[in-house]
Amino acid sequence: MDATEKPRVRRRSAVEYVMWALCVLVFLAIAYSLVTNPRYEWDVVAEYFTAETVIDGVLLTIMLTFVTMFLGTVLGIVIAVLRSSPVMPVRVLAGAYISFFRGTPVLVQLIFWFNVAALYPDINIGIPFTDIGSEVDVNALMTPIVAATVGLTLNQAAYMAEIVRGGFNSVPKGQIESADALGMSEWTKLRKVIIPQSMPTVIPATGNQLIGQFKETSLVSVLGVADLLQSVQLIYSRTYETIPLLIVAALWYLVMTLALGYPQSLIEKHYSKGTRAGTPVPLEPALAGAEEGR
Amino acid sequence: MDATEKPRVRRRSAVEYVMWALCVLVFLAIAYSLVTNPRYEWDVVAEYFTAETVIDGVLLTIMLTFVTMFLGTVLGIVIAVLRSSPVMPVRVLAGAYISFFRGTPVLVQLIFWFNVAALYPDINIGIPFTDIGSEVDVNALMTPIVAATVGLTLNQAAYMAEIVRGGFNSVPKGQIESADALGMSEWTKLRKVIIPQSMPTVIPATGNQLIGQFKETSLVSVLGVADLLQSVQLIYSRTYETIPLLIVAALWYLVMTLALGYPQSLIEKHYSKGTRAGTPVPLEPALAGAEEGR
Amino acid sequence: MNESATKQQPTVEPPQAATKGGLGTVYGRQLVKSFGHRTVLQDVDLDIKSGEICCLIGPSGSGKSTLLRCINGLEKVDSGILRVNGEDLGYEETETQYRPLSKKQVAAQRTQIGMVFQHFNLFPNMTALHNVMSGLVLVKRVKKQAAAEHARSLLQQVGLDGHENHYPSAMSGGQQQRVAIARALAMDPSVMLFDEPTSALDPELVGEVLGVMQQLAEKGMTMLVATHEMGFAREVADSLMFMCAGRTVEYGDAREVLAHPKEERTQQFLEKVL
Amino acid sequence: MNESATKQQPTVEPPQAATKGGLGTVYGRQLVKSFGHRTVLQDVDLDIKSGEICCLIGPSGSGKSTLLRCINGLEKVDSGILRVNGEDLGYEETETQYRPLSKKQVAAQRTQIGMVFQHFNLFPNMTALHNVMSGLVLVKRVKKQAAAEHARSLLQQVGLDGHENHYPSAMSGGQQQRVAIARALAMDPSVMLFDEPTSALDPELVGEVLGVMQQLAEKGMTMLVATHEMGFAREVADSLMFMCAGRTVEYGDAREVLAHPKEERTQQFLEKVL
Amino acid sequence: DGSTTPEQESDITKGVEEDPAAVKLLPAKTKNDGEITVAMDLSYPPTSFLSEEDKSPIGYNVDIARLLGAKLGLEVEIKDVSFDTIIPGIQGGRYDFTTTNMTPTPERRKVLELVTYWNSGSSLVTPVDNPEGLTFDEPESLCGHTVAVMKGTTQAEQYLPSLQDDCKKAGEAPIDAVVLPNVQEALTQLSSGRMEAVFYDTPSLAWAAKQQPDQFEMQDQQYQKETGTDVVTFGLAKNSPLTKAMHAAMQSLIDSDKYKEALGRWGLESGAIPKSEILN
Ligand SMILES: Nc1ncnc2c1ncn2[C@@H]1O[C@H](COP(=O)(O)OP(=O)(O)OP(=O)(O)O)[C@@H](O)[C@H]1O
Ligand SMILES: Nc1ncnc2c1ncn2[C@@H]1O[C@H](COP(=O)(O)OP(=O)(O)OP(=O)(O)O)[C@@H](O)[C@H]1O
Ligand SMILES: [Mg+2]
Ligand SMILES: [Mg+2]
Repeated sequence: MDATEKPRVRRRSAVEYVMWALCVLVFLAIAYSLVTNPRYEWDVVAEYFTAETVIDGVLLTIMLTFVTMFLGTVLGIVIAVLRSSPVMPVRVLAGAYISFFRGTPVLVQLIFWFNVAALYPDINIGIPFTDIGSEVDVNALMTPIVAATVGLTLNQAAYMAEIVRGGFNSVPKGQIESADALGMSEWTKLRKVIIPQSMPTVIPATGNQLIGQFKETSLVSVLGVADLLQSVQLIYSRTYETIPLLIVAALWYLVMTLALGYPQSLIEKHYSKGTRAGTPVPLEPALAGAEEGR
Repeated sequence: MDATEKPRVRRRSAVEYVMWALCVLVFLAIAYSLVTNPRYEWDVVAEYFTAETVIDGVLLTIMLTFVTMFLGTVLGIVIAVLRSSPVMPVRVLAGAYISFFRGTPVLVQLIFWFNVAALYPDINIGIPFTDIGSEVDVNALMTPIVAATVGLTLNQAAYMAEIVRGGFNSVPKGQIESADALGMSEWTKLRKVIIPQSMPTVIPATGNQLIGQFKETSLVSVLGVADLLQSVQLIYSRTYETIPLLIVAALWYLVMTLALGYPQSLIEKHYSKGTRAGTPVPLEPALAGAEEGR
Repeated sequence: MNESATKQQPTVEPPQAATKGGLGTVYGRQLVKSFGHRTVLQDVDLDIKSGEICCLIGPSGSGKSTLLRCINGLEKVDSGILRVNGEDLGYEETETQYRPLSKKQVAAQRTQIGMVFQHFNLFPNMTALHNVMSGLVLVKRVKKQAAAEHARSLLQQVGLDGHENHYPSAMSGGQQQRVAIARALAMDPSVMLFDEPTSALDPELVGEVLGVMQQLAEKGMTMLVATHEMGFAREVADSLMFMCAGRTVEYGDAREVLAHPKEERTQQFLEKVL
Repeated sequence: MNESATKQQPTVEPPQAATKGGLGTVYGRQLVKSFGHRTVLQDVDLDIKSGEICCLIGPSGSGKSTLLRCINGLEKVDSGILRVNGEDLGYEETETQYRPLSKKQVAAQRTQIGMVFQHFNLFPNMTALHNVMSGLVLVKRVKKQAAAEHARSLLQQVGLDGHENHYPSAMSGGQQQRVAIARALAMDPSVMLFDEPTSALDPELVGEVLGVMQQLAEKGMTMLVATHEMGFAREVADSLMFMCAGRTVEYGDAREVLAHPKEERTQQFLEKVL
Repeated sequence: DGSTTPEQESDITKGVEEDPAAVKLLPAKTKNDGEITVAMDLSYPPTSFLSEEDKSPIGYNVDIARLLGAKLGLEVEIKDVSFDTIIPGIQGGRYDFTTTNMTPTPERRKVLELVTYWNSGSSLVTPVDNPEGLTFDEPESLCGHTVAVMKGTTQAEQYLPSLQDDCKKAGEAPIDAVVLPNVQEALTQLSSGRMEAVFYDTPSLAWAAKQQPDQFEMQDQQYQKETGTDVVTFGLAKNSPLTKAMHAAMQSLIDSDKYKEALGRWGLESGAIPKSEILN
């Protein structure tokens, strides 16, 4: 056989086979244990998985998560931009915002917003130093849902601001100079150069945040809003079937998280257009990498 | 005056002065309201701020946070590397790990680990298919602190893996090629090229995570471990002084968070050596930027 | 390799008297720029007419790129007068000082100044076509269709038809450089700054790009070109500035300087040309 | 600008018979490389002796960089034989196929192959000195002190004394390029691949770098140089390969090809040189 | 499965008449509004929880709140919130009162107006068959064992220290007490073998044992408290204008049959008290 015609094969090393075996084994072991162990009470899990209160809780969790995540991200981008403003006091204010809202527990923030009336029984909305304006019944304004939305959004914004700042850090200086040289306005530059290019680093962290938020929303139970976790807790506080009901919650969270995985990978792919072949990080050299297990 | 000798001034625009005024105003308003509103009960806050149980809670929180964060980060890096392995089953396993541990609430995970005995009353540790090995008393092994550490670490690792992956994404391909061309081993490349260069994007997100972890540790209260939040809750469930005691907790969290800010900025500075002037993101063009308020 | 500053520089007279000038002019007096303690430009004078092609040559590290970056406002000069297109760049002069312009004003000035970077700096997330269109659509607010048409014709001019939909990462060095040139040309600025625009090009392409540049010059576009290709300088330049360690060593008619360099440093440099 | 593939290429005979060769040799037969549907290298043959300097010239996008990247294993060829330093690169030949080597083996092969990238790719988080030291300390496990000494002397050779502690971002294009050259030289490989090593250098430096390269060649280092500088090719090259659209058009003794190109495409290209 | 009888879910306020003396004590504003709000944590069966059928709040505390409303001729709006927000909510005027099982301690009296309304007991629940033989018949049987108590409860704050004293006196090892945030978690740990007993309010434990009879066993003997310390109160804001009226309504309730009926249908007959008091 002529040497030039010999095919270049992709070697599946022993390591790869071992890993496959391990992979299958782990899944089998987990599946076996889940199925055979009666303590998981799968019948109870099945019974409550689609119970009406649970579904209501799921919907509320999804709604709250997306609303607060959306608002929080928008606010977070604004704060990240302000955080790198050339004007010192703006930077200071943005920094203080981030420190404060990241620094205090969400639980405390939620309780604070909900009970703002305990501290400020009547707030005047109006034009200062004039008589125009009216007293507002704070308790009527701050319904549990409003308080939850405000609290979670403000908190989320602080975290997102830091993530976005990290993304901005990853945009090469040459890109910004290029945009400046074309005479782009700050806004255009942000929208068309900085944000798209920081996406590959921002998305994984945002995914974390979004998934975290799914669970963070469970804190709203202190306001008497029944999200997913709270609704299963209400059930098991009555029936004491704690573990199967926690499994119901865990399964729902898992479903929601996995459902997010697909759009996330699509977005990641979209924004990694233009990096060679659009593949994930080539940690490995092209040559040795694709061939061999570690 | 000769035109070449005229100084080039830094203009403080009206915007900048307005912002300074606003800045001072906001701080004053907050300070005033804090001092004058009796409902904050600062005397109670002061009384409990250094109470022994609170301090114990603070210490436990710090200890748990740092231990789990450290272990979680190390494990997270490993998983991020495996996640971009060329060997498919390894990728799948790492991906499943991330999905699972991010996807289920930490509360559920903690309860699971702590009560693993309810599901698996006696686990055999030993060599399969032989008689060698011994039954382990799972409850004796899984002390609350062990369960908390295991649960929080495994969870943290999943989040850190995604953050680290985002950081890896931000390292330009040319850098990896450069390292390959020098013949660096995978390990050296990771340690000396990829990790240092992904730091500027990883640090802000990790800061988020660390601060989040401070508060996440409060979930360990379900295991009967009294962290900071749990210790103030213990007090106010006895005395009903909810708001001042939540302020005690919030202040402590704030102190811990702010204490982290300084080392974080140092680390950021360290790793941004070599980017021009080591300054934060030059969102602004050098010329117009440094001069003028937005 | 002599990079150390040659301290006693003879005073160099710019070839033309100082004016405020109009569109397409660049006027500089005693420009100084330092990074920390390192002085990178020292008393540089410039005087470029509309439609003139001026080549900047000089050893590596002599400050050519920095000078071009100053003229585009990417770096700001520490002192001296710098007027591009007849306006003080980034500042307005008052009786006693220079006050910086607002960001909007600076951006407006910049649309009249094009720049091709030494490292190209193409937007990696845009195809070749979109890179070229970016300035037109995002800054000049040209309709997408018209911009695409114009961009296509520019890419054709630099020999890149068929590469419109490729991302920069899938292009060779020379291809990227030509996209960068087309992107800057698309804005149709009055003053173009080229930082080694042909460093990645093969001799054939150098000829073609040079042709494009000459055409533009005939249409009245002013060009400043930092380059190491003496052949290039000889063929196209009207004036030529030889820089060394941040100072102007010789500045005058291009063919004149190349043929009969007055300063010893210039002679020494030109001797080495292959 | 003719970039479209010239389909009927005459068969080009490599100047020397095929051998397994030893340290310092590069041997290629019918190398093919494509990205998706785009074939970038087509039936390229190579035959480089130990200590030979071979120049790759050709229009932009003809595949010079890609060929060098293949020789370093950064891209893998789709088919053909590729032996560097006498070993099959990245693969071992069995009776019926090529089986990939382990990562360790590939890394070991690479320490014998140096590369200077078209875009330099310096490590931005390391100073010039540490960039040059990186290979020695991290790969060859040389003691830090000895490595620093060696690196310092290399930086001096390329005219960068005094720049040891500067970060790449604070260096001019030419300075960065010289650091990249020093970094590759520090590894003392048997085969060096240069991708336009002088594109950012001024004529003086081109001369000096060329001097460094000739010295190395005399010491027996093999070099493949992709370049657009015909002067450079004429001065230093032993052999010369003219590529176009991924194919070898002409390959032979450098002075011979430059003086009397046989192929029409080569003549046409060389005519354009300024 | 947490099921309740239809009788337990029926409206207890049927047939209750306004008490004019109590109504007279109401402030005019409340009379006009015709409504009061009560906050409670609806995860504590059988005193306050959600019905399985229509998710409406049910339980003894819910009944009492409704009955108080009926006595005063007011609508009662029930808000389900966690303990953490109840007190700030009352202080901020969001809620008028709370019927959570609050025991009056001197510290708590400083924060809220407390009105006594029934007597809870404290019991012990163990795994089935009570393998360790833990019982309040001999309090020393608990010494050296792991027992869960809930944070902030009287059991944790008052009874446990006195039990520890008993152990000390008897020269036995102290009780290994674990403080947990809620009874559900305590029972989970009981079933995983981590806890040997849970020490908590009798009604709650009785409910749990009824739900999971193959796991938990209720010990019949209640903790022998000194009289008066286990009284349960409902809370209002300090100096609330409603206190007097609510107290009067409560006393009028105690004097009627409805009080016994309410206790009775949740199996809490033994908790009746003869007289309601305002503690401050
Ligand atoms: N940001 C910076 N901080 C410090 N020094 C800098 C910076 N940028 C450039 N320099 C220094 O300024 C000098 C001039 O750099 P410049 O890039 O202008 O040179 P150049 O003439 O373009 O050289 P080349 O021909 O190599 O591109 C160099 O010595 C360089 O090290
Ligand atoms: N990753 C890639 N994906 C697709 N096409 C690619 C990729 N890399 C290079 N090419 C194409 O391969 C061809 C050869 O590229 P290469 O970089 O080897 O050219 P070159 O000879 O080095 O050109 P130059 O002199 O401009 O540097 C070009 O047409 C380029 O568009
Ligand atoms: Mg330069
Ligand atoms: Mg190339």
